[in-house]
Amino acid sequence: MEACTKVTKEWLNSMEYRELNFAREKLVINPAKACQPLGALLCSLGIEGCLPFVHGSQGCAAYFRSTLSRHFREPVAAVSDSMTEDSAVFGGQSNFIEGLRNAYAVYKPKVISVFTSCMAEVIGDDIKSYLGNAKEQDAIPRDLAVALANTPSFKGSHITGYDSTVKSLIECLAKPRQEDTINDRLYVVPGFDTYPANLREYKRLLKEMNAPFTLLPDHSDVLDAPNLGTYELYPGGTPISEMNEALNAKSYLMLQAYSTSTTSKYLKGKGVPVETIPMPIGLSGTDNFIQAIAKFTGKEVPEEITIERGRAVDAMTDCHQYIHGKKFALFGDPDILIGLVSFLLEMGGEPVHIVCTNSTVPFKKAMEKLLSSSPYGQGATLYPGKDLWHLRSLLVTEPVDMLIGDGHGKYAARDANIPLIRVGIPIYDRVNLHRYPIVGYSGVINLITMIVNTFLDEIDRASTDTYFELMR
Amino acid sequence: MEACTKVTKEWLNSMEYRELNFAREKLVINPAKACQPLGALLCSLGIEGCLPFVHGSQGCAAYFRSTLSRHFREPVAAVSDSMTEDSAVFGGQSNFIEGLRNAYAVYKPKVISVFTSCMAEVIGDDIKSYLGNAKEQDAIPRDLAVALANTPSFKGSHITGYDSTVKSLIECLAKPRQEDTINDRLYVVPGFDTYPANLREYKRLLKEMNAPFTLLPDHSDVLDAPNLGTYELYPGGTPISEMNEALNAKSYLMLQAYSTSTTSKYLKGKGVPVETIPMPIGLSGTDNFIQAIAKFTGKEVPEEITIERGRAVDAMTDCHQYIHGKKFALFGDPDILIGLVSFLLEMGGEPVHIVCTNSTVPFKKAMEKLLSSSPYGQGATLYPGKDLWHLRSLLVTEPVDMLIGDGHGKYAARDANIPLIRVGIPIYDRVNLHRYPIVGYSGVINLITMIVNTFLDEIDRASTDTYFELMR
Amino acid sequence: MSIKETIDFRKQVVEEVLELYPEKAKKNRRQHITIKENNECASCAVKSNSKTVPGLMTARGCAYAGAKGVVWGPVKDCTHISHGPVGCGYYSWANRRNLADGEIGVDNFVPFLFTSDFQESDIIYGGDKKLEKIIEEVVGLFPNTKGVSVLSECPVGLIGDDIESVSRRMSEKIKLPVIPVRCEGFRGISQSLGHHIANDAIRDHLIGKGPGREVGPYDVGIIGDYNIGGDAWASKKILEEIGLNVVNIWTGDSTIEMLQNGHLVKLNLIHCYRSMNYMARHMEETYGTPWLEFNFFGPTKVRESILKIAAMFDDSIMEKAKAVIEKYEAEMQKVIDIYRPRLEGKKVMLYVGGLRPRHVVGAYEDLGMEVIGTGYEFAHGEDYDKSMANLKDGTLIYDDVTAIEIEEFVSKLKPDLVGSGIKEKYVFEKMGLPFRQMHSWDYSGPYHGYQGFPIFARDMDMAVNSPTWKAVKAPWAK
Amino acid sequence: MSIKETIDFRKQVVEEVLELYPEKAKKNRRQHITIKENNECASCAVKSNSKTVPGLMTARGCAYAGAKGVVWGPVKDCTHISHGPVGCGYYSWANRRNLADGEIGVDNFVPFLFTSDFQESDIIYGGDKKLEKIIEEVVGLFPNTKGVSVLSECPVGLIGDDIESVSRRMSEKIKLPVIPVRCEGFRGISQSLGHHIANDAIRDHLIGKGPGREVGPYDVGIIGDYNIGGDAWASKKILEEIGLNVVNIWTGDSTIEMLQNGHLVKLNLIHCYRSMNYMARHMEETYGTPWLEFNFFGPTKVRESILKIAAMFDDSIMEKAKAVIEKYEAEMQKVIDIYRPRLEGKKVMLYVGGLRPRHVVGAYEDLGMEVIGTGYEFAHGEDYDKSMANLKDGTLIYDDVTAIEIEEFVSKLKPDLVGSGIKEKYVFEKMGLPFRQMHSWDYSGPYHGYQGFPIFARDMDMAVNSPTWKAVKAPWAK
Repeated sequence: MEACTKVTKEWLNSMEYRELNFAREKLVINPAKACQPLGALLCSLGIEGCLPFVHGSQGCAAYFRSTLSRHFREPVAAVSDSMTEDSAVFGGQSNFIEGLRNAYAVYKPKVISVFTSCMAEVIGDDIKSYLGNAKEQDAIPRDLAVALANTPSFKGSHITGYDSTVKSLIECLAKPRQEDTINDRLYVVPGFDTYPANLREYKRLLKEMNAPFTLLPDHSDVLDAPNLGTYELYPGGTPISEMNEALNAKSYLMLQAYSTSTTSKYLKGKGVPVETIPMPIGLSGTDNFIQAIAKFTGKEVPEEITIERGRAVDAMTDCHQYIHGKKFALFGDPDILIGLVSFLLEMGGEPVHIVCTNSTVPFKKAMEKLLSSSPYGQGATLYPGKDLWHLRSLLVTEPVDMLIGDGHGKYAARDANIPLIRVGIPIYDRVNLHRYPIVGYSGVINLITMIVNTFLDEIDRASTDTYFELMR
Repeated sequence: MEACTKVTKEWLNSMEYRELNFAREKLVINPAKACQPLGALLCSLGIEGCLPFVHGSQGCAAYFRSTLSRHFREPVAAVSDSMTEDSAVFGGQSNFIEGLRNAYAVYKPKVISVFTSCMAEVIGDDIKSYLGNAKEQDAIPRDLAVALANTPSFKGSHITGYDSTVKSLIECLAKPRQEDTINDRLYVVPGFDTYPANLREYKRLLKEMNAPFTLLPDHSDVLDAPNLGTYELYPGGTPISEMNEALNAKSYLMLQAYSTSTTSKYLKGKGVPVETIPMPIGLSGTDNFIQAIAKFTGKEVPEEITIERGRAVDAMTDCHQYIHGKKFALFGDPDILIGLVSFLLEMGGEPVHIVCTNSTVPFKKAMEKLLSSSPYGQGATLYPGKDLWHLRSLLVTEPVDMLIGDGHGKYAARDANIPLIRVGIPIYDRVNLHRYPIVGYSGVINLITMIVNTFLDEIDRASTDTYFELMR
Repeated sequence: MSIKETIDFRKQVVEEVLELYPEKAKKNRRQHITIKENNECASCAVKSNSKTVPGLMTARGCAYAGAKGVVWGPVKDCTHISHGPVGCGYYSWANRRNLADGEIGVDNFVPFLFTSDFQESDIIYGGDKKLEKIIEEVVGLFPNTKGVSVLSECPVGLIGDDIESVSRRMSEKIKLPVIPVRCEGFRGISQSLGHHIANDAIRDHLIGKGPGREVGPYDVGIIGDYNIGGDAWASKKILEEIGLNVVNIWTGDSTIEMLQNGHLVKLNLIHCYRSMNYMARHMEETYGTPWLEFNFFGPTKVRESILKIAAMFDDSIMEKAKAVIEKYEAEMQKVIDIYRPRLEGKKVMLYVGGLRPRHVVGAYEDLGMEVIGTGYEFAHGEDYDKSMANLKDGTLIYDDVTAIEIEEFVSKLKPDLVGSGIKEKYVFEKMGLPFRQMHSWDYSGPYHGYQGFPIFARDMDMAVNSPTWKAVKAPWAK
Repeated sequence: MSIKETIDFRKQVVEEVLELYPEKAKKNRRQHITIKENNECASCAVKSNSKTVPGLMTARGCAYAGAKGVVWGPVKDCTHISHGPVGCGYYSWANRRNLADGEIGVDNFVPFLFTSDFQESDIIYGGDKKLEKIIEEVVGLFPNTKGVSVLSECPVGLIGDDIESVSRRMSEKIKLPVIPVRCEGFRGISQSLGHHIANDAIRDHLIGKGPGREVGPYDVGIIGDYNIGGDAWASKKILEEIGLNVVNIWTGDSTIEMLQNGHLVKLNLIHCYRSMNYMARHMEETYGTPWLEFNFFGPTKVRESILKIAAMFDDSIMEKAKAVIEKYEAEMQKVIDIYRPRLEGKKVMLYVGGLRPRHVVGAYEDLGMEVIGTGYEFAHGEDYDKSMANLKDGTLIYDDVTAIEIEEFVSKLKPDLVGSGIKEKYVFEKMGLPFRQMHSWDYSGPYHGYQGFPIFARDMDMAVNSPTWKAVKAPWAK
């Protein structure tokens, strides 16, 4: 390894290094994706009285809980059945059954959401039959709702696990769809979304539009719970009664395409009408959302919504000059990337590097279509399956003005000497960001505020006395 | 002036300079106050169909309009009667009458809010008799409501002008109070408040509390108007019908003490019950507000408000460690300072320098009482009547961690190498800040977000690789 | 529409708008508005520099704004006392973008507000003694100050204070120029008189009273460039590249000495004729310093101006001038190649002050854009005369246009871009119309010279083509 | 309450809590909880290091967490491959606060996640070939790496991959240590086995295999200090001031060479006995390197430890040690004078890992605070034995406490402060209870040594006395 002597930040910043870096085939460095059960947990937290239950090693559960607690600064409950070596040999059934028994006895859940981690998947545990046996043995009441999701970490990512668990919970809780029991409600599935404020924003807008709706799942009161002086294990979530009617929905609206595809397919298979729209980030994204609701209600968009939209437009026109022509790099989940890129294009911002570690083929097509639809998207390249070490090479060799992504991006942003706008998960190093929606018309204003004021901070910081102005 | 040679930033930063600076008696350098008519204009914009009318030089009107337009990034309408030299000699009556005639003809206001600038005050124009003559001459309809406020720039400050104009508008528009015409409404006067979002927040909370209310004045739809593709001269404000009933209010709630005292006195003189509470910044400030409303309605505080409060408390407990023990300097208007200091003390933050250019004796007493009520207020000094050049000396000789105040503070903050959190007016160099309330429980969260994330930004920026951490 | 139809349509628009006024106002305002036709005499067609109609919303400011905000404010090593109540100084504090090199508080006092903060007692008893004390204090706290200007606000003139004698006394005492500027806001009918008063103060108190200097063969001064966003530096760059030596700028990044030595140049180059022509004339009449008007907006005008300026000097300068033009025009062409296709045929309406309503027309034309309406806040007749050559037939011309007029004109003429000031900006934004602040360059700039044109082009493209305008109408709006 | 009453009350609380469980779980959990009384044998009273009860919410992690997250992660010049699916590496990425000097990506690889990101095909066909390629790639991209660790995740062990032979092969090829660490999460019953496995890997692959070095008379190593928030540096500072020479730290700001040369010291000083006692013992047994346990939390324990350490060396060291104590104790007294009055008598309950449940007790006592409950996540019997001397009668002791137990204990014992981990933090926050993260110091620190104690004191004061707790109840709440 004669290269030793040349290792410097300069070398790491070189085009030579970038090529070496992009030549790697197997090693993944700083990926922007977690594993399935994290998404399963996020989903499970959004159901009333639901106890998340990891069938696998207890270490997995500890990791998921820590990750979410750090990000949300909220308690996150989940049990596991603490499988160890003997389970590897004999299978996880005894742990599973004892785990269910204890968990039920202590936590009295309305539903238990079981999902698996690697170990159980590799050894091929049959959780469906284990559950049958658990009930047989009266470890839990026979009528206790227990949802089962297979969420192997070596397939997909956190968004896959979310999807599987939305499905498993509906499967477990919903009564069959019958022509005469169809309700009048729009079931809205937010997708893997780490902003309780986004969910609240959806609910507010749906209410404002007078649409009878169920948000499924809904973690907003769980991951943004008030401090009232008492700890509540189950502070909120989609009501079980509405889960029971989930297959009798008048129709479904999916607010993310790539974290709900399994669920959509399942619902369609049950004869439930499903519409999928891009995550309502940005003005036109929100317009789509509003129009989808209006289509559902068959009513006109209320004036108050039009006015609210007008305030977002006002912020856009007020601030376009600070974003127009600026170059951006982004990374994150497919759905959030579609939304953020759409927002930037609306502002005349120019995405340049788009890194999506958990990319898929349909996402790639959708992103390319979106980029080609705008003159401001022409300079962008999507890097599917790439990671944040690739991103670092991109940032230092083809500079941009700003990086947008989760807290893990702080290293690359620092090396490239550009600001990071924190969007996504994890964000361990700033507070309250999950309390501000990035969706809806308020989300438009919030994104503008974050991006523009960060640019303005940078200008002030870089200015000598001569250029240090009161107005910007 | 042999001192010439020693002028360096170091000398400006010295204790010697501070003493020299504090020894000045007459010169005012960078004061944190504007003049009365600015407040009069802000107030006038908050009344439905109200045309602000500056009796004085047109340059004054241009300055007021520019100031507010720059800050809010919104159109700000005001006419003037363009007094010039001949008015100085002959008085302003002919300009006044012609101005009213033209303004009424072109802009068809529901009410004209006349306020004066220096010139008219120095020459002693009798606007009341001018108005009589204008109507006599049929320059304007005899029944046109024209409010008259004397707002000389050489007395008080913008908050005084606001106060006088609230009073003049009530005087002009309100029918007399009679025992049998008293309505069931709480009239809420926000005070000189440059946050449309604050006014919206008040209205939201009042609605949530089911209190019949009138916000008087209410510029929220004027200074945060939607962009709907058409320019509206009168996009909102307190309805004239509610202005007509302003003396028949069941009672009044003043949300600032030092920008409403004239109005309060006037109302009390008319037999209207008036309660004044400190500006509802911070948790206990908001609690006071909520309790005042509950007292008015006679109903319990709704659970949703308690939960909302709980979310603010959650943000406070989540984030206390980032503010506790940090040292702050603040400047601004009396009412906002009381609110901000109260908020900091609740978080364990330590105000150190408090500069209030437009201080008054009652304010000084109230601030000192507030500071002495908390262990975290013991290190604070209020500097009444001082300016931002005094503040600069304080910051460089007795350093603090953060400055809170309007955009004019950026020079002092930069010289002291500390961040500025922008609160107040003017803010010409950041966007959208007026779209986020600093009052109410949401205001608690917003202030925490701004302050804490700014500190965290600074930590990241100051950290070498070794201390550059993902978690904070 | 043919030119004739256009002219007729616009005339009709003007008549419709005037209908909004009461008789007297209508009569007055009609005189201030015209349509360019057959290159008629502009100053005959457009009345200007007259009183604003009371009660109609004007964009005009006052004499103080012209004197302090425009002329004196950028003199960086001078402390400027806003003498009177707090407001005028407060509203003009650090919000004109005249950049200045120097350390703030050490040798650069531009972003400061020094005020005597008049109270009622000062009105009653007069402010002269206070002013004396203030001058002492300001010099004590800022010993590097090279002079003190006293900019009087309305009450000072009305109560009969004698700032001239205070200034004279204090000047002797502190051994620095103390310049009284009688710019009370009630004087005159716009900021224009303020410029004149400010100029007179320079004439009476500074010019020719400095240390003097040797005048080099290529020494020039720039007059009427306020260095908005660094404009003067962009102009200076060109002049220096063609071999000239810019020794003074009036007033952007300026010093007291530059004002004292304004006449000690071979040539004064005036950009904003309106605000400083008095001084150019004065220096010519009194000291024989020639002057020349120029225009550094857009490559076409820059080229014309460079050649005109170079022609005043020897061949070596002309040679360099041509080389500079060649070098930069290639760059400018690249800029035009990018932006012209995006802006070709777009229509612009302007309403600004000073020189811009005519000076920027060429820059727009370089981008293929057409100015269809323009007007001045505080012009005099000669400004309109000078404008005419730059404007096409059919151009709507308005003097001291009122808010309602410009709103209506824009609604009916439907330009693709409006360029005016902060008070107008958001009105048009609400109409969903691209807008640029042409006083402050919308906090961008510089726009002058070869350095400025790419920024100007980018900004106009950004304004006109921002996708945000398409967002204004909700998809469900009728 | 008398001690007797306190003990009886707490026993009753324990029984009440156990009532929540089904029979089998109750029986199991009862063995893990005790009240200290008459200094009985702790390891008899508290069962530990046994399987967690399935379905009860445990704070415990897994072997991978112990091996990668704790022991190997802080070795800065080594690239650590999280071998298996993406999750384990992702969740342990840059969120233990073991600071390291060095340039990130150049000679410091701590805040990195290197993963083989197993896909289904890797499960089916095995990951050995992939691992080979990954090791090649990591060395190519980070040529400064001084070694590669391979930390296996659950599937690797289950599918029968042979990472040992891959590591052997690749080590020869790249001429660097490649260390297989068999820390699959299903092994053992907590992170404790992960520590042991990680230690064994150091023993088998590194120790004694490095370049070697001369051992100076005052050379010491710090074992079991992970440099959370700079703790190890705070400890090092003291040791160096008393004249010792800290040549290795295991593992905080560590290098491969420090691991190779761990035995080449006069004395190993162990702070976290739990995670690294194996290695101290191994070095003593194999190389004769003596070791000593110490405690650098709070001035009382620091003093005891300094004197104990100094006693192992000559008089010159003892002399300096006493001087150091004198110097710093004066400073520490000032800290105590400020904070003790604010904290006196406040009660603390702890639930942490490693050494802290006993080591921090003295620091709290220095502030006048009393630890009324404590427990370990993954202790062994000897940890409880070692703890007893530090605890007062009546202290509630709980091993691998479940979430419901600690919630109930806290509700009933009503401490003024809870010190535990991130998973517990917000539960207690919601109860309106002051809390500090005692794994990560709540992103503050260091807490070790004289440098750390003022920070510790400030933080505990801030937690206990934050006015925000008073805000929890709404004034109108019943």
